[in-house]
Amino acid sequence: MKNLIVNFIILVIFVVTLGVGYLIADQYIGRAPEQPINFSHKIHAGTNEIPCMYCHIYAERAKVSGAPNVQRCMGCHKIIKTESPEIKKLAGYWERQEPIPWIKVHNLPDHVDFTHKRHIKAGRKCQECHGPVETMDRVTRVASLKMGWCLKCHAKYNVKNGRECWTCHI
Amino acid sequence: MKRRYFLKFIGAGGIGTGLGMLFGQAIKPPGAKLIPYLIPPEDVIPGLANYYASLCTQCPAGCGVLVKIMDGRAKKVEGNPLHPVSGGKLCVRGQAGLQALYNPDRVQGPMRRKGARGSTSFEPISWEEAIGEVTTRLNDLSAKGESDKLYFLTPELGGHLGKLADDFMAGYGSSNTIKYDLFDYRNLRYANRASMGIKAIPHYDIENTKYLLSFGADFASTWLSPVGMSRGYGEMRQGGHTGRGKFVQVEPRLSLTAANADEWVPAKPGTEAVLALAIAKEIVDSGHYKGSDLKTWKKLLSPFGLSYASEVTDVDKKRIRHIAKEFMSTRPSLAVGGEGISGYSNGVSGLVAVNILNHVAGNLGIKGGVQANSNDLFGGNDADTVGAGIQTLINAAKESKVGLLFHYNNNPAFTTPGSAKAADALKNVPFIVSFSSFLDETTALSDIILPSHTSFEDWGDDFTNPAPGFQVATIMQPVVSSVYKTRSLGDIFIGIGKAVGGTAKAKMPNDTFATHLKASWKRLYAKDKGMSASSFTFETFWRETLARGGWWNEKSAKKRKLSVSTRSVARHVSKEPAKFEGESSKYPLYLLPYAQAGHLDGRGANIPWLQELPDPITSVVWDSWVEINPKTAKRLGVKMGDMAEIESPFGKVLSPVYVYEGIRPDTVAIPIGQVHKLYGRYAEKRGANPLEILPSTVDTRTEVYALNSTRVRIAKVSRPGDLVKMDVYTDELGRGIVQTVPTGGQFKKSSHH
Amino acid sequence: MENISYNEVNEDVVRTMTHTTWKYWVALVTCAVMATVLWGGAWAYQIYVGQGVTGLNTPTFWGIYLANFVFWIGISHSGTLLSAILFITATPWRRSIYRSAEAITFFSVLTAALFIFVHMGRPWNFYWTMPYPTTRQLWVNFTSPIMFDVFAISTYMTSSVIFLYFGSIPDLAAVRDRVTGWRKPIYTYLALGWRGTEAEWHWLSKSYTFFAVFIIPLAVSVHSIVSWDFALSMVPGLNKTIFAPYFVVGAIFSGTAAIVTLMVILRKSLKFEKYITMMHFDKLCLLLLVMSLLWSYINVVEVFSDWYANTSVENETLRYRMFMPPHSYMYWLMIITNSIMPLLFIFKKLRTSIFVCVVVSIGINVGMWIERYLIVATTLPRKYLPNMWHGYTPSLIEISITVGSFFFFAMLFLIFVKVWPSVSIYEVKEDIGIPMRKGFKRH
Amino acid sequence: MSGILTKLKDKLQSYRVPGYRTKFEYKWTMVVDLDRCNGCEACVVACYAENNLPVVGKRDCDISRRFSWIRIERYIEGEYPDVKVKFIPIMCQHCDAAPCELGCPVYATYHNQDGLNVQVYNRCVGTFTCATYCTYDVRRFNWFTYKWDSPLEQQLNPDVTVREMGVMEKCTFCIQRIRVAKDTAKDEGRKVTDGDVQTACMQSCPTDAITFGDLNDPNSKVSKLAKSPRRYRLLEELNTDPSVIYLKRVMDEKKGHGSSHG
Repeated sequence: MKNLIVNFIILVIFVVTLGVGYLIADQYIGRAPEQPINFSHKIHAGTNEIPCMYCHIYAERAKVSGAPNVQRCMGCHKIIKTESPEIKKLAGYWERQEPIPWIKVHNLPDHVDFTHKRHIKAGRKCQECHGPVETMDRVTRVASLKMGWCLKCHAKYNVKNGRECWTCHI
Repeated sequence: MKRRYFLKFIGAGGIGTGLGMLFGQAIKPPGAKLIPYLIPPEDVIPGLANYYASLCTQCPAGCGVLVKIMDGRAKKVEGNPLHPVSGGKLCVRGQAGLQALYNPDRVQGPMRRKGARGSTSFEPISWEEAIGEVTTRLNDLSAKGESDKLYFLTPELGGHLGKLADDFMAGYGSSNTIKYDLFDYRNLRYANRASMGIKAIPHYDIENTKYLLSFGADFASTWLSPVGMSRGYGEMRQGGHTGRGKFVQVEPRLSLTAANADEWVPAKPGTEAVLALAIAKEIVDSGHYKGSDLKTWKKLLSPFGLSYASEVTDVDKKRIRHIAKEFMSTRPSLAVGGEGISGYSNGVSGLVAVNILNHVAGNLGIKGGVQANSNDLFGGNDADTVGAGIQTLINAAKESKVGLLFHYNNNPAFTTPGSAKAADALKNVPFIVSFSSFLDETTALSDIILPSHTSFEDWGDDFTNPAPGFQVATIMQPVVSSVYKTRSLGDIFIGIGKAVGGTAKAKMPNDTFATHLKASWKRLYAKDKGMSASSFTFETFWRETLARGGWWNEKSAKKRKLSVSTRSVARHVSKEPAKFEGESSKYPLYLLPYAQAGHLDGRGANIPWLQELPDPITSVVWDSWVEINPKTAKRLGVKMGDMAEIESPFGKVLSPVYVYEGIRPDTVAIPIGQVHKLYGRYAEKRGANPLEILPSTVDTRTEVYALNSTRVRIAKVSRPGDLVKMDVYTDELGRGIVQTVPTGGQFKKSSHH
Repeated sequence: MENISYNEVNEDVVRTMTHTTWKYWVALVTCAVMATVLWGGAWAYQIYVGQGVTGLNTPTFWGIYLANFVFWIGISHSGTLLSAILFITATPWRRSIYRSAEAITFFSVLTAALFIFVHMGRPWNFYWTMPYPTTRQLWVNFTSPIMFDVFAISTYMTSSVIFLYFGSIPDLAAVRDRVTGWRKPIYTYLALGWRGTEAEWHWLSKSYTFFAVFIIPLAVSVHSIVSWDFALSMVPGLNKTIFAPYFVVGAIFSGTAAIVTLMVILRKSLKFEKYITMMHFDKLCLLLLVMSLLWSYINVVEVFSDWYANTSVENETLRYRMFMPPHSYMYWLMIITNSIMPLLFIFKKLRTSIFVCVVVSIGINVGMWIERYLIVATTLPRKYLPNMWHGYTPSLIEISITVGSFFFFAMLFLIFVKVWPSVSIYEVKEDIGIPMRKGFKRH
Repeated sequence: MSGILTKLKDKLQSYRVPGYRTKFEYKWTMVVDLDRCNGCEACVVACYAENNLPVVGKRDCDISRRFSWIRIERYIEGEYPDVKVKFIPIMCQHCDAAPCELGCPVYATYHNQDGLNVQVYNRCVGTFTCATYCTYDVRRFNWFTYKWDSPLEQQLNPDVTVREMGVMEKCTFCIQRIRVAKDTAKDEGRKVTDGDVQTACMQSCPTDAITFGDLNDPNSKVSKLAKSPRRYRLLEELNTDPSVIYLKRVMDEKKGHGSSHG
């Protein structure tokens, strides 16, 4: 009898957590999907100290920061390290005039109206949300990007209207 | 709890989560993609909107629009605030143009007919093949020496595209360009040319008038230039400082425009011209008219005595006199004649009568009256003359005089009266080439489809007609890359022209329509002093023009004297009211088919927004209806929503009944635009098409079908109706929802500020 | 009840729990299947496709689900409230019926609560209506009558369950001592080790009295709060000051009628003629008569105040409800069943006729359901702007869920009579004569 | 004890919107001149285009589930030939004392500091209370997950959330445009000025019947129009304190006007 109950509870827990796991499969801290090109932020932003906004050119001006355009990549890699297999992949995309299908590591649902511009203008560092990207070989998610996480920071910096719903949701 | 169990639970949870995540990662898409630009466009910031000025082609009015572009997609169409006609505003059809661009039922590339004519069975082919095939046909025709058997059926093509098409036709050796649109104001142009000697449609200055007398002009929804005229209407009502303009509408059915009028005069259908002339006679008789030709006017108008007019028009004598008195004593006043007066068998006469009325009241060529438009930018010529009409084409097709037909963007199989049998006539044409972007009834008859761009994908320009007193040229530029494998109509012509060779090739100096357009504008720039004065070089001028949306120069407005002489109008004035087909004993009700706000001549029917937009008056959605006065409905035993059969001598249609107080008891009205057999998923198989039961009566002077030219009878049908109207209750019940102040009170109260 | 022995009571009650006929199983399986299919299936479909499967529309956002919700909340007022009031007023005829009545309370509150979820657009987010601290720093709106509902109903449900359970402990112990097999451990657990000592009786009596006192204002407030869902709006026909008493009276009215109906069934099927006697029906029917008169009075007041106000909006609501089919049929049927038929109970002879009792009480329940239905279905379609007026017709899904709820309720009750002593053993014994515990005064 | 109470009160209030029903920074207001409005419904299509409103089809229209956030109501009076048709565009009135805000249990609809009645889609649980309480019937519910036939979805405005099933929505006074205007103003270090924000309906209205702006700014167009002697507000007797001001239509309502001359 007792075993039956215990087994039942185990089953329930298993099913529920299975569902939870399925739901968070693409939005957990530590998510680091494999990218079409094995791009290393560590080399670019870390070793070579290229500023973030040299490549993510829209971050200051728009909601999205923008993945670097392929032309920008090729600007350097026409000459630098052209023989490396990853760069060859990049060159392949460029020759085919095909954009690189990067996979989003940080993705927000449609009902969140997040803007990079305001955060950059308020003086926030990219690393505050994206983590020490300059040390990552493959970009890994370091923040939950959940509402509570946003609010914690808004409270910390005492953002005007920082806890208003319509600040982020319209 | 025992520790053993606890561990088990934890274990189950851990394994569950892990498996769930693995499972999720395995079957979920690997997350949204982040697609960068290959080369970033200079002026585009992702997520921020860019606005490009362009031209609206949803109706012939030619409003300048701004298209909001985000991330390469057109998001919204708005009026161009700089544009003198649209002034930042836009009507329902203009805004819904987006859904024509992104319509799922567009023709997605060139296609060749596979099955029988009209069977809609087409196979996709490549552009080269398509143009090759058309070229072969053209060469075959010219080899036989039958170049003039090529016909080009098109709506009015504005600006340089029209010119290019004309060049092509001329180069090929055919003069048969047939311009047709169900509502293309040929009567108006003809009447104005006949009575006032102007070819372009004049500017009706509603904005500055103080008394507007409209004969069936539904300018709030469809007539002429709804946006421009509505802007004028708003200013007439509340924009002025000297008082609110009065507005009287004469028509048998209370249209959207009439609903806004201070007075509605439901004259008997077909007698509006008589009413206009009776008012004119009152004005002349009262001594208001001071012209030297007073006597001839008196003579011309003498048959239109009050008692005769009152008897014919069913409008009280006192009322006619009152309108006449107000019309001449309120300065400036303005009379306009719309589809409601031009749509009769003697439509031209009606419009001439309106011009006479304006003339005798002294409204021609003044601010707040009728203003002639200056010459257009092509130089010298007024925009348009009235050429051969659709009936010519139908007759030619019937007599097998059409060897090859080019067809673009109008739909005569749908928009001509049923008894004109346009579709049958077109089936006689051996080969039809369609440039339409939608598979409508006419395009389905074609043998090959070379789909052209919609206005958002194409270059072009239009010399707005009617212009607001000065010439307005609006530029259309591609704002999005083409959604499907379509091509610019100009490019198609250039391609065919070059392939055909000969004179046609010689007439095509440029490789693409875009360069052709720019080159043409360069010539205009060189010629026009205003343009060359506005900027230093052509390049800057062109850039500014594209940014501005076109070229217009308010200073170029020239006052031009206008007048109507008795000699020119005498032969157009007739005492008889318009004729209606059908015995009045057998067919007791007048039929008024009218353009519906959303669909115009049916072109808007494939746009879901417009289908779901309640009709401004009846609030019906996704359907059409027949409007019947409650008294008549009671007599016929029909209720709101019942199905009724409307029968004319030429056929019958089924339509749900809409019982409406705002229509004469001897009249019924059906909106045009529904019941497409083919035109995409949103348009097909709904409503009734009144055109099917119309006679093919044309005003012989203009080849315009008289829409209001038959009587009908109505019988109830036992089939249940499925009328869906949004306003189930239209009684305010004294709740003060729409509050009013009397016309006298407003300016007295507010005069102090 | 003087001629029943203690042992008989024990035997009779436990027999109902241990001896099961095939008829019971047929009834239970039918109810379970129907509840699953009609309610569960339809609800699952609704969750998957969306609320669009209902007949709800733009002015009429509340429909049959809300009517059902109010109806079941109303039914819930039978048991616990009645039981508590009768306990405090020390009315002796309460004893043989109160246990089932309290069960009715619990089950109908449960059904009603489920209807809230059925009615929600996104039921999977139901927990957002709970005020719990979250990292998202979200809070709930305490001014919303819906929030009042959340608290009132959860409190009411909890209290009802405790009230029912406390009153049952000695009986559960009695059952424990008489059953064998797999039932034994369950009842051992449920009886909480009751031994029947003096101290146990004392504390049980204390706590039971406390809950009886506590639950009366709670029950009254619950239905008042439910009425405020409507009355706090500005919808003509809903924003009535009289709504709170109207709802409470209506609730007790419908609840009592439900008890009468169920008692007849219980008496028949479980052979409880000895315990549920004609005297009980007589008293309950008297109560019904009183409630009917009260209900009619309030109804007249409501109509009168609308009529007296004589505004366009009030008139329209009245006209729509009273004179426009199909609602007018329902309205006048409701008047017949709720105001006129109960007048039969003026005569004692009719009060003690099982047939009349059943007919009238079922009539009252139908009438009360109609009342709740009309409250939403005749006011919301006629709000302030006539242009947006639009009638409401329940869809098949809604009707299916409504019917399913009755099966669901019946299923719960059927399970209840098998697992719970449906007549209070110890209190019936009090009626039989010998005081069970020291200091207990017989009424 | 009182210290704890004060703390608790502060805590509770901190969840509540500060500035609720006090003076707002902006007071967005719409003025609709009924004498200009000719009922052409350009505003309706503009709203569909701007706010990603789905098209629901004939069957759902039949049971009054059309989505338009702004609608033209028409009231027809009189008998032939003295027929008067009156138009009134009705959108969310953004009441300062909004009945809907009272009803929502989860603050999915509440008043923001600009005097707007905000609807937070992702907080909505779908109790329908707000829509039931709304005296103007302006709220719309996502009965289904609405689909756009491809490629019509390419037109969707990325600034506006595409709502999911089970969520209530309504006119937002084009809050996304207000946001853009504020964003620009912030960059330029100034307040939003008159004319910076145009709602979609206002922008399209050919007769200029709709004006939108900040009532707190005494020089704005709406402030001036709001003083008009023709001013009234819809169902003002309900004391919902709407932010939409209507200007009365100029019209002779006395019976038989038309035939008095005839």
